[in-house]
Amino acid sequence: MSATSTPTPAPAPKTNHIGLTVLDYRGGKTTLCAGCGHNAITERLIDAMYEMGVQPENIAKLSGIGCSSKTPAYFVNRAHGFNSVHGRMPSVATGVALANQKLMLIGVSGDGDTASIGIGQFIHLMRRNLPIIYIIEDNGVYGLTKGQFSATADLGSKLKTGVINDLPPIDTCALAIQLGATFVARSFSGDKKQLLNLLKAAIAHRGTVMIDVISPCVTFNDHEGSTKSYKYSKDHDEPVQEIGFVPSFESIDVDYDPGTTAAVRMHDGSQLRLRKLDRDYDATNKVGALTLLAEAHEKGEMLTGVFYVNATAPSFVEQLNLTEQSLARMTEAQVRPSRQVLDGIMEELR
Amino acid sequence: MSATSTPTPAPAPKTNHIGLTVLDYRGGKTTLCAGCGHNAITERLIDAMYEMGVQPENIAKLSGIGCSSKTPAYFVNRAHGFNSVHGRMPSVATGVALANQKLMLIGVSGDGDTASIGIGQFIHLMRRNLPIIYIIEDNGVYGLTKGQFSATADLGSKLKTGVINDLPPIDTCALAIQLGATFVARSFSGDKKQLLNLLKAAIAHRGTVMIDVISPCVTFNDHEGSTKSYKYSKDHDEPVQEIGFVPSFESIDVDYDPGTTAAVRMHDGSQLRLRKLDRDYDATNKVGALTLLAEAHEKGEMLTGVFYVNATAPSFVEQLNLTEQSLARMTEAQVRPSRQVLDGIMEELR
Amino acid sequence: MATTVDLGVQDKAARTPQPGRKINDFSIQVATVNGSGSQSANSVLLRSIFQMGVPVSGKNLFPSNIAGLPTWYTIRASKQGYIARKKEIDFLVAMNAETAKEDVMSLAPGSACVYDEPLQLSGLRTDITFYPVPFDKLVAPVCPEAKLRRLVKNMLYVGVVDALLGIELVESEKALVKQFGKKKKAAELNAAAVRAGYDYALATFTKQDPFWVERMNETQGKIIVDGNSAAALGCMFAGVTVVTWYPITPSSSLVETLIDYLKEYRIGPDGKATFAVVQAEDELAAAGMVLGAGWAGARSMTSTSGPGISLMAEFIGLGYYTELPGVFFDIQRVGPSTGLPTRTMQGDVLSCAFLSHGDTKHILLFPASVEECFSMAVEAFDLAEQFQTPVFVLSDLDLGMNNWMAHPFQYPEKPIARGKVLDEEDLKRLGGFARYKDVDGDGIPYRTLPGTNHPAAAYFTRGSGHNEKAQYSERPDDYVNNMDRLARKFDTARKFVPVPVKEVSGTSRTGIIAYGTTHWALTEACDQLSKEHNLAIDYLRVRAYPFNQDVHEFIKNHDRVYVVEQNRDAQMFQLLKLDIAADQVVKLRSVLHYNGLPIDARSVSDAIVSQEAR
Amino acid sequence: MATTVDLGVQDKAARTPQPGRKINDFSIQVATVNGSGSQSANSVLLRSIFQMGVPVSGKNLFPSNIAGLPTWYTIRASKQGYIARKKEIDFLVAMNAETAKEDVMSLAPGSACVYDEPLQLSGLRTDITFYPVPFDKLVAPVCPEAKLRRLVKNMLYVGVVDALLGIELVESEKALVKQFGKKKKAAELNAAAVRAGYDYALATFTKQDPFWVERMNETQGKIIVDGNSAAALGCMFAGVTVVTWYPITPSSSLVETLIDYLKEYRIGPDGKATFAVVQAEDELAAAGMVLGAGWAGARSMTSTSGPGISLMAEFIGLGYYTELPGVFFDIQRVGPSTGLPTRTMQGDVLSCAFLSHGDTKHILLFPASVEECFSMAVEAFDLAEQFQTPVFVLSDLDLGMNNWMAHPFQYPEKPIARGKVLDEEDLKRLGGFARYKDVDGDGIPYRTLPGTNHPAAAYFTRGSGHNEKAQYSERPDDYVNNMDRLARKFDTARKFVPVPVKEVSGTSRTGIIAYGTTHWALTEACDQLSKEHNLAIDYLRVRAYPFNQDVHEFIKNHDRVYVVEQNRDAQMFQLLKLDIAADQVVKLRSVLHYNGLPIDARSVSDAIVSQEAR
Ligand SMILES: Cc1ncc(C[n+]2csc(CCOP(=O)(O)OP(=O)(O)O)c2C)c(N)n1
Ligand SMILES: Cc1ncc(C[n+]2csc(CCOP(=O)(O)OP(=O)(O)O)c2C)c(N)n1
Ligand code: SF4
Ligand code: SF4
Ligand SMILES: [Mg+2]
Ligand SMILES: [Mg+2]
Repeated sequence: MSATSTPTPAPAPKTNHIGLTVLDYRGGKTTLCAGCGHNAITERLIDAMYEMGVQPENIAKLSGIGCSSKTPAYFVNRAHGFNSVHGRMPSVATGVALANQKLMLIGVSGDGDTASIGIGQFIHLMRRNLPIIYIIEDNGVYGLTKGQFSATADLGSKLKTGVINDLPPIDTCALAIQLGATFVARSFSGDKKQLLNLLKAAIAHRGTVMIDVISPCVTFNDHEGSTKSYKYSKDHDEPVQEIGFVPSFESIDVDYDPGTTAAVRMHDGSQLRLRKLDRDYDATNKVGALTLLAEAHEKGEMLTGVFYVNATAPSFVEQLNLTEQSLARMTEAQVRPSRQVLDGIMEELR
Repeated sequence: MSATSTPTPAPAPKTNHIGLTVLDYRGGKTTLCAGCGHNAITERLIDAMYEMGVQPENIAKLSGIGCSSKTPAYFVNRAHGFNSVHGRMPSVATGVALANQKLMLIGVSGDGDTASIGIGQFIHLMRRNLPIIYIIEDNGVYGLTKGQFSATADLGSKLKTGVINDLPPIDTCALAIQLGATFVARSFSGDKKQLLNLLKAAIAHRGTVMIDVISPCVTFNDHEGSTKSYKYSKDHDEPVQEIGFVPSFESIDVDYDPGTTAAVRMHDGSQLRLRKLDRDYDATNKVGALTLLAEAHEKGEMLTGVFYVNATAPSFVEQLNLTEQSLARMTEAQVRPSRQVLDGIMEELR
Repeated sequence: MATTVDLGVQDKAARTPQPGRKINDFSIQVATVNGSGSQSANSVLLRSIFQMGVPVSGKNLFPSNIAGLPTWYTIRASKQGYIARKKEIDFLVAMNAETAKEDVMSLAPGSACVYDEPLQLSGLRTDITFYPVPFDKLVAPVCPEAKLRRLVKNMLYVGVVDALLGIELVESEKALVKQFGKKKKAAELNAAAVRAGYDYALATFTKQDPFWVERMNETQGKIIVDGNSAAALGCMFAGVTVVTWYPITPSSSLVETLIDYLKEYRIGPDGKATFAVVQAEDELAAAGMVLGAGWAGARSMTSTSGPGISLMAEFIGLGYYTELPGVFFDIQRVGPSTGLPTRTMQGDVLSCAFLSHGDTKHILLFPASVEECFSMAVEAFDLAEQFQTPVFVLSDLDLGMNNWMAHPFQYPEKPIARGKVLDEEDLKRLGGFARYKDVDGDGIPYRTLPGTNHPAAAYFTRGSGHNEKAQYSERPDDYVNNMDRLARKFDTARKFVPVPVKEVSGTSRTGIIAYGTTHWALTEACDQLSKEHNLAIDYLRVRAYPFNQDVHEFIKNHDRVYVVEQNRDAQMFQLLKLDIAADQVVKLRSVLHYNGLPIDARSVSDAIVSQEAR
Repeated sequence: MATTVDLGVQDKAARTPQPGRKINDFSIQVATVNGSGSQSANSVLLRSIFQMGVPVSGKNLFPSNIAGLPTWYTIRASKQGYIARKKEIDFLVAMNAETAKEDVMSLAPGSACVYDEPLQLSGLRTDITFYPVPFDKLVAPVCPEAKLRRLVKNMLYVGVVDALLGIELVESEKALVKQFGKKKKAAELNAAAVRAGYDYALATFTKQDPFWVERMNETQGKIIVDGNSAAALGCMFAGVTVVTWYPITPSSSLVETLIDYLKEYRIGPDGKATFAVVQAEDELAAAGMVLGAGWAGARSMTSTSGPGISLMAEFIGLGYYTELPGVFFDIQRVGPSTGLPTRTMQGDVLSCAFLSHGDTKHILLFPASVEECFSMAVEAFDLAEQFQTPVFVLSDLDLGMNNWMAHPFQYPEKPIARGKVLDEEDLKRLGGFARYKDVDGDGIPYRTLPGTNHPAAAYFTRGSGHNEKAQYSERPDDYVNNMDRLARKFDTARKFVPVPVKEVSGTSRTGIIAYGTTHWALTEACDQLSKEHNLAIDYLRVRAYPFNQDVHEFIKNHDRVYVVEQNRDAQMFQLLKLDIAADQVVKLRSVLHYNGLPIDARSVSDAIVSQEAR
């Protein structure tokens, strides 16, 4: 509560490269449960926006319905936000992206919001490679409706009530890659460093970023027998690589060993650095990515990291050959053809 | 027209092993365009039902909306049919399967009906491994609304109007396998033998059979530049194996060479025989199947055949631990608990 | 233990009878935060009063999140048996720092307030009685396990309130046992807490406020249950076989309770289920499954709330036009859109009545009580199959999620009615049938089920135009005939849906029409009107749409008819306006309540008095 | 070539003036199968008559499939300028074996029939004139390419009809050029066919029937266009920037035409598009995109038909409650469900008016003509942004897909109205704003667009409860205030929506209310009523919901008001009943037509005459 009632005044607040303090990226007070994984993701989003120096007014926050979908109200109050309807955020986001291509879209969804009711719109958004950072705050349950299984719940996962899930989980990352998303990753709300770097790289990407973040629900799915609990996730989190990020506004000649590390040049010139761990994994190979996830699925592994990235593919907005200026800002002169045009058409219809 | 007005009387009509003639599997007269791929699929369905000796009254025909979805009216008039709403046949089928597990469900859909508006329900049906033969009559366009691209249209495919498709196609087979369907194949309406054997094996399967049948639309998508035309399909059809089928009621000791042919024992005891062609492909390996399709997708190959089969996985209906008798046939005594039960509950609430 | 009752506060009180005593006629409000476990404490308090034989009702006002936000639970004791919400709070238990001040300031003079000592509220006002309680100090000794204290703390106020209001401790102890059932340890721990609060109050306070609970005999043989559980029971006893759902507040608990009951009472001798439940991917799918199952012969249902109803619009039109049975519960919450998901309203009446594009009309049932949640659930399945059409049961959050005092439910006497279904035998006899033919002149055709083993059994169901034989048709005459028959069928329903309930003096020229949960404020309001303004007003409670002849009669027989309901747009008023004879329309007047709180009697009587004045 | 006109049939006719001649007042029906290419032949025929200066209308009655099923195209020539459908067919061109007999049998005595010789229809009746034509024999010589003959064959009947009715060949040739545009070869090939048919008829037949087309000057400067193209033009000139859609008959052609126009006229100097079009995955997505785009500041729209409207229900509620602009075209077809996708109806009025759960009301516009499809499209975008709410334009299949004669469209004189949007400058001046505050007392709040570069610009949009500052709120007062303001806003709209069109004598006590395409049957019916029954009836055409004051006045000023519409449930009648003063309701009477065919004048006048008799 103190967060809103008495903001602790810092002497000379640190600022980012556009001169804003981290407070400029703050949102309203969270109404989620204490310890909810979603709150941690909110914090990382604030940090990432701040560190990347994103202009708050250029952000558009979008979500569906759910505890996760409430979070856009908890970060960057200086950005417009839209908490739409359950499972349909992708279409709303598409409209926003078309109306104003200058905006940076952040879509926050839940596993229920995305994988159950929303899977259709999710698939078609991925297919369009719409420029957006699409985050699934994935706890395997419907939090806001008190803990029913969602479609990402793992086989055999158990509810507090003892009910066992006997349907296979939907791997949103595999789907996203298969369908055309160009930056696909999985993380864990408990892994600050990985998530922060992922988000910074996401901000540097142009096209659909889809990040499935395992985000435990402390109230309904954090118990023994759950495969989305803090404990289970900590124990099973297996990063496919170590993620580093060098933003465009920092000197990227901080060198690295190409033998152990692959560097991907992002759309804005930043660099995503993927350092090998146990396996030698190429995140730019789509088939490899799909095979990796299929195998992990069979073995029941929980892999995290960047599974696939294609920093050059054209986004949906580019494909539409839109004029520079955003459509929302068009003047009458630009959008209403002349009287002559109408007369000409009328002539043809005579 | 003659089809309905004057059915040609055969002298002593051939009958199948339940004593029915092929006429018993006929449907109403088609109202589709002459040459439409869908009509060929309808013919194969009739042959398959007849040859497998399925009791017509035990079939339930289901569909969404589209030219393809009209076809259930054109086969097996002796079976109940339900032409529901656009893209939502899977949910209707699920209800039917639960109400009467004894029925054999045949769901016919189109690429628009399934991959566009219906992708959400499609995904969740696959995930449940609902016992149904789900056929996509795939022509890459919306036929009934006069030829707009659907979500299975290939990149670069051209419409008569010259419009080029610039969104990646959705591979319904890859999705089905990834999500949990247990018999997944692709065929071409022009390949009688392959399609017929596939359908017979499908009838022998218990669980979700998903067959994507390339089925050219002669009116809107059969021209130069289309990747779903008869010509293109004939030229590019690349079977991953040769498909043979030995029904349970025939002696299955017609032998074969295990070196070149893999035999899969289906749920009803029939045998699906997959003879190697150029590649050595194992249709029982899920990861392999997904990799194969991912590669084909990258290369733009049009593979046909059985991509994945798991003849033993439990279907959704089995998982529900339903009583033998179908729910639709329950008596009052079976479904209305006794007066004592109510009194007992009332007592607890005192 | 019962001896304790004779001591302390109550005893003093008993010895010195005060004139101004308010007995069994006041409301208690517990202000806390959700997720703090106060729910069970509140239920125990409710049950304790109930077990004292005093008519009681409880209303939970909770936020649309999971934990940490303000929640108010109001318990009303009423010797007259009024169980509607009462606006004024007489006795406040202030546990929530965030709202304590506002809660206290909104109290009427003369009321009382128990509060968590650190909140220091006593200074706020001089015209009410304060009882500060150091809950944290008290909880420590009774609850050694620190992390349980947050929960147990709540039981302390139960004890305090018991002592101050004269609720017998033993009743709270009984209630605790019922509450925690098998969980013995929990029950004991909490009992200790109640006791501690009780003892503290006895030892510390001298009763200042006038509020007392005294034993009555008005709850004998009654039960306490919420509307969703009651509806769930109704569905089970209706013989439901296919249940589909997608979670949504305030509907979820209906299906969740149903699942529990089915698992317990609907497993056949073979150890197998005589039911199937599917958690669908969304409401469109849930609706499609219901119709598919209904088509194939199951008794199928789903339950949802406003947003789900909107998503089902296309499927409901299919159900109407292809004539498929299915029961659709709408536990109404505050719209439009997401609205206030944890507040109550009667706001989906119009959208359900005409749901879907084109010319469509649907049968609606309006339960007002938990008894009707049970009985109408049973009726709904019969109506759906008899009329081969989707049937809506419009409950609401107040009815569905709150606990209500009620008479035990009556076991359904009528056998299950499956409607006009032809089986093998019938077809042998008839040789065949025409799916959409009006054989009996009531607009209701005959159907067969898939799997019926007769060559003439099959027919083709389609949402597109069809003739009597269910063949595809675009013929103008086929279309009109079919649509006219559907209209006829809907008209037939007027005679079969639940008839309205009337309280008619025969002399009054003024009438009131209400439905659903509005009923409870109504009965009380009618008493207020006759007692305080001696306005004798007749009352009719609509229980279904399309309207039964009695509804038309009632309006005919009065000069003025007030339609009282809980929405902004007077939705029932509008339905009536559309249905009644044109010359009757002038009689209708509207009384509306739509702030999301259950309607109260005073709002109604005030509104009517002022309109009568005109 | 024009010389030919002076020869043959017409010439003979000219020389021997017959008394019983029916000039420029009859209807032609071409019966064929769809996909046979008869469409262009029919358009040429229509245009030919149009170019003769004779008022004409064409209605295509086609099946819901792609090829091979019966199709009827009716062309009505009317010197009085009546362009509604006429029930009776005077001149039949029978090309379809499947329906030929039924088509002939349903003709009125004295009518004529051109038919494909092999059909041998002449024997069927003695009371009509038959003109058998050996189309296959005739087509071979003019069309060497065998596989083109099926198509070209149709042009032959154009020639035959020209000759028999006295339509100048040169007009058909002009029409052909317009029809085939750049496709020179096709034009010539078809011209030859027309000519062949013409010559054959001249050489073979002696005119027996009384039907003639004679030159008039009634179509001077007029255009021919379908409603969907007109609406598409309206959208383009309204400055639409984001278009989303999902194909559905009869709506698809609106967006498909719009795409063509946008590609031609809305590419900026930089060669880049000032618009975005998305083919969505379904109607839910299409609606979501429209609202998202509207929220972000685009002028956004979609077009659909009944089933799509039902699927949009949830999103429309969101748009209403969060107050987002968006234009939704509903090209109505016959429901419920899939219904008759290629037939016309006014059946979505009620569902659109109250679309979505909870208390919702929406602005509806009802274009009656292609001119209004254009002008109301423009108005719809202004209204949507001025009132920050979804606006529906309810056209129908008859208006949208048929060709109509019309006056050239007026260039929009009013500048584009973007409504109450605050930009950087405004915010600097004001320092901030409250998104949902009723600053001006009209119920319409102010909004900002995402990306507005001012720290106070941002607000949070949600479908859940909110206060004036757009903060989350569950407070009863916040909810009520907001809902009351929304109701106020809707009321304000009454004064801004298109006013009704009235034809009032001032003396008549009887009135008629109609809307949309029903208008055309109405004007004709009014003439019939006054001529044949000298009933002078006043007429008001509703053009929008909520109803403007004039509508209420009109009803007040008459004793009886007939509401004429094309649906079963009298949907506009019901909307009026709900909106007008209670004491006015008795005046309303309903006239309905709902067989899927466009309404005709005779049905209306007959119905009114019989009701007047009561
Ligand atoms: C159409 C519709 N159906 C159902 C609901 C009820 N509902 C609200 S949130 C939710 C699920 C949320 O789950 P998830 O997306 O995983 O979010 P979480 O709460 O777990 O973060 C549901 C079913 C709704 N708001 N709208
Ligand atoms: C809700 C809804 N939206 C749109 C339509 C219009 N519609 C009918 S069929 C169809 C597409 C059919 O395409 P597909 O499934 O590929 O079938 P095909 O005709 O190609 O065989 C559409 C969009 C509809 N019937 N219902
Ligand atoms: S219920 Fe679960 S998901 Fe929702 S806020 Fe609480 S912890 Fe988070
Ligand atoms: S339009 Fe295409 S899909 Fe439809 S029937 Fe004709 S050929 Fe088949
Ligand atoms: Mg979740
Ligand atoms: Mg298709």
